[in-house]
Amino acid sequence: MIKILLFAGLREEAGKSEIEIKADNLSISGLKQQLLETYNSLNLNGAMIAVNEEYATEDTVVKSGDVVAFIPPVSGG
Amino acid sequence: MIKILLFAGLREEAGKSEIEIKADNLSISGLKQQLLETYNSLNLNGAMIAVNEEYATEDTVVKSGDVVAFIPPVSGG
Amino acid sequence: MNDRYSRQELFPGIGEKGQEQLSRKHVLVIGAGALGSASSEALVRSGIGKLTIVDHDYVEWSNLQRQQLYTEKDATEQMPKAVAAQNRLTEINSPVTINGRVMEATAESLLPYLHDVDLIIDATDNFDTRMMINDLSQKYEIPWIFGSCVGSTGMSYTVIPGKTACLNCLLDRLPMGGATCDAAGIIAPAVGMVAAYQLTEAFKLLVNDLEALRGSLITFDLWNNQQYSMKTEKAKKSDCPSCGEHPTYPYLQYENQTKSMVLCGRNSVLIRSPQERNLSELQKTIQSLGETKINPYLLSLQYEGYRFVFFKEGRTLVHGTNSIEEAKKMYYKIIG
Amino acid sequence: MNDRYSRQELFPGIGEKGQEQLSRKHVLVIGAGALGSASSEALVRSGIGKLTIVDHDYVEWSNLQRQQLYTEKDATEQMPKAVAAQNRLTEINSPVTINGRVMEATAESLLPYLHDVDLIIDATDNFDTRMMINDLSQKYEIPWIFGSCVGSTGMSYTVIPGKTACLNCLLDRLPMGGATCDAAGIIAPAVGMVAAYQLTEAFKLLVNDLEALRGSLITFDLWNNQQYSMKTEKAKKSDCPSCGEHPTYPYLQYENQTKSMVLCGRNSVLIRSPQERNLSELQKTIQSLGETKINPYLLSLQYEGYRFVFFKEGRTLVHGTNSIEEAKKMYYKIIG
Repeated sequence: MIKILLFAGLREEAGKSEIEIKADNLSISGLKQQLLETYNSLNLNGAMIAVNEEYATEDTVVKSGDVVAFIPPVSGG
Repeated sequence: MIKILLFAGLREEAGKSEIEIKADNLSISGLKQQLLETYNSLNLNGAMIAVNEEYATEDTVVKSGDVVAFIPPVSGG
Repeated sequence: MNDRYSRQELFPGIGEKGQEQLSRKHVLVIGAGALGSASSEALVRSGIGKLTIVDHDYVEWSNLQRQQLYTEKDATEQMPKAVAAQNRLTEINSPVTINGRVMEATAESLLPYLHDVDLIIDATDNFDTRMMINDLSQKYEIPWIFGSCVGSTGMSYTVIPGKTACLNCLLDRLPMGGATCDAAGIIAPAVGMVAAYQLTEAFKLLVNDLEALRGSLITFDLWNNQQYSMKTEKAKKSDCPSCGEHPTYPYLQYENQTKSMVLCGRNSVLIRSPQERNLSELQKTIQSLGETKINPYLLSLQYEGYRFVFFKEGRTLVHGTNSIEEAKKMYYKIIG
Repeated sequence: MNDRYSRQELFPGIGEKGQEQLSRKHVLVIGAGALGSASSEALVRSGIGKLTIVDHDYVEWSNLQRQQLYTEKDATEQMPKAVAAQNRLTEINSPVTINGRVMEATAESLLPYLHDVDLIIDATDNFDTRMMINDLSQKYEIPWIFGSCVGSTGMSYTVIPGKTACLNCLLDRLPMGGATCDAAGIIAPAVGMVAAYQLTEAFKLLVNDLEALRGSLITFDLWNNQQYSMKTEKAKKSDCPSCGEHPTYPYLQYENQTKSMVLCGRNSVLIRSPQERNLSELQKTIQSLGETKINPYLLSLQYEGYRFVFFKEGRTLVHGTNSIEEAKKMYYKIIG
């Protein structure tokens, strides 16, 4: 299981802040595809990605037990 | 190993925010005694106690892998 | 003026309905220091219906570093905080009903204000008063939000009578905070952080979004990048003297007996008297002792290394000592 | 007045030495909205030596809910934020040198202020400007602290040239924040929380306690009780066009081309012209079109459902549209 944390606008779009996906040894871009199969309205592009609280990219490979966060930048001030 | 988190004044007294103690199946009061053997100036009385982010008391038994936090109430405002 | 709250109404957690609810709520803020400044300003800006803010102190220069309602003018004039706060808050949002009350927060002094209070915000600097608030909250079934800060650290917790554990459940004994408070000082962002936590919980309660409540005690240390949250479901005690099955409200009783107290981190003693004072008469009596300053609310005197501040309604602050005995001795020496 | 900073000096992270350091520092705050109000007030209260605060906007009623430097009077008089901020900040701490500058923050307009700036605080509301700040920070080796908030959420990150990853490393593309910003509104505690994070990092930098720095991007959602911290060591890119081995500072170039922009969540378009204006002459020309209001800094006009605000130094705000084309059309209709 990979745990996915959603913040700000993504949390609202999904209607929840946490999602679990059955997967292992998967790139972030692969994970995004799986995620969009269920949550097709999620706008993941432009969101920062963290795996286990470290900066990650589309190429980063995640394993079962990892926690992936998608953090859309907010712009107000 | 039991991980101990110290906050506010306790952090200053110990000079660090995290301490690890080799122990298992130990009450909080027992853990306090062990801790005071090394850090004898720590004023643990009056601090709130949490185990794995849940409220705990002197009687709570902790196991290896647990995280114990001592939170001294601060009073300013 | 019509879109004054538009940004808040756009936020789904509040919305137009929540804004309308806010406009009918009465919040009691106890203390007009750092936390009280921050909370009362944000609540007034947000358009609550009525704010009562209670404080017995006056503005000093050392407050200005973190108490956002006050200016140099307030410090120069030694304005009572509750008066200076009311003035500034009225400039900020004149339609809000703002009651600044220059008085010590005691069970007796607060009672007349409680009948229509929806929420109490703790902005005090001592646990004596917090425990009293905790008992009042239970007895009169008014939620309250604990907040405190020292150095770069702080904590907050929301108490809802009949639902959550209360502060007396969480604390085995009355904390003795003197040492830390004297030693650690305070930086403004620690204040801002506690106020942010208190205010968010306040908004949730005021718009009745109880599901969104945090349900835990939060604590942090900004300088050391620590953050911690403690769930409190297991903390509620059925035999708690404040919120248990047979409450005795011990701190309402205790409160009645306290007649003087050391003020944490202030090197000061507070002495209470039930007697109102004629300040200008008192000034005549004591002006030979040292330099005096007077305004409609208080009279101050420099004398033998102490500074005395006499308030009209009977309190006296003795600066320059942490000893109640010493303070009382000097006090009686002057007042006779 | 002597113990004005006593509570800050008592805090070990600052101390008397840190206080002395603060008194010699110059901080540039870009934006005098919600975050800029909170940061600049706390910095001025803390006794920094010099503050420059830059903003091109004026105070509106909808700002008062969260922008702590401003009052109803400022909104009534449509005071430029940089002027209203300077006035209030001077009342708060008169010995601090405070430069309020009514101008748009561009690479060119900021350049004259950078030579003695120790730190830049981001209090803008768009990523165009943040990326420009990010490039300026790298080019002139000045640390900056990113901060942003929407709804009950916010984020902050500290960029130190030559050390940390920069904002361009963290973001693959320029975020398009319009939708969220329009939809989500904002509550005051989200502002307070971001400001608390920015200010703590600011103090650490200003007193040179680099070890205490957070070293991560922080994000939170107060209403939904979320908190998250992302380490950024792995984010630094050697080929980053802003902070890499061969920087081209792309947003300093891009900036030069932008001549008008939609203001996020404001239903407004900003049009820039290099031309200074004589406002009273302009008023005479356009007063037949609709109701006008004038003060020394700006002239406003209600016309066909739009509101135009002409600033003396050449900018124009067109309220009532999100379309640059539409705004320009109406603008040229009036200005000719």
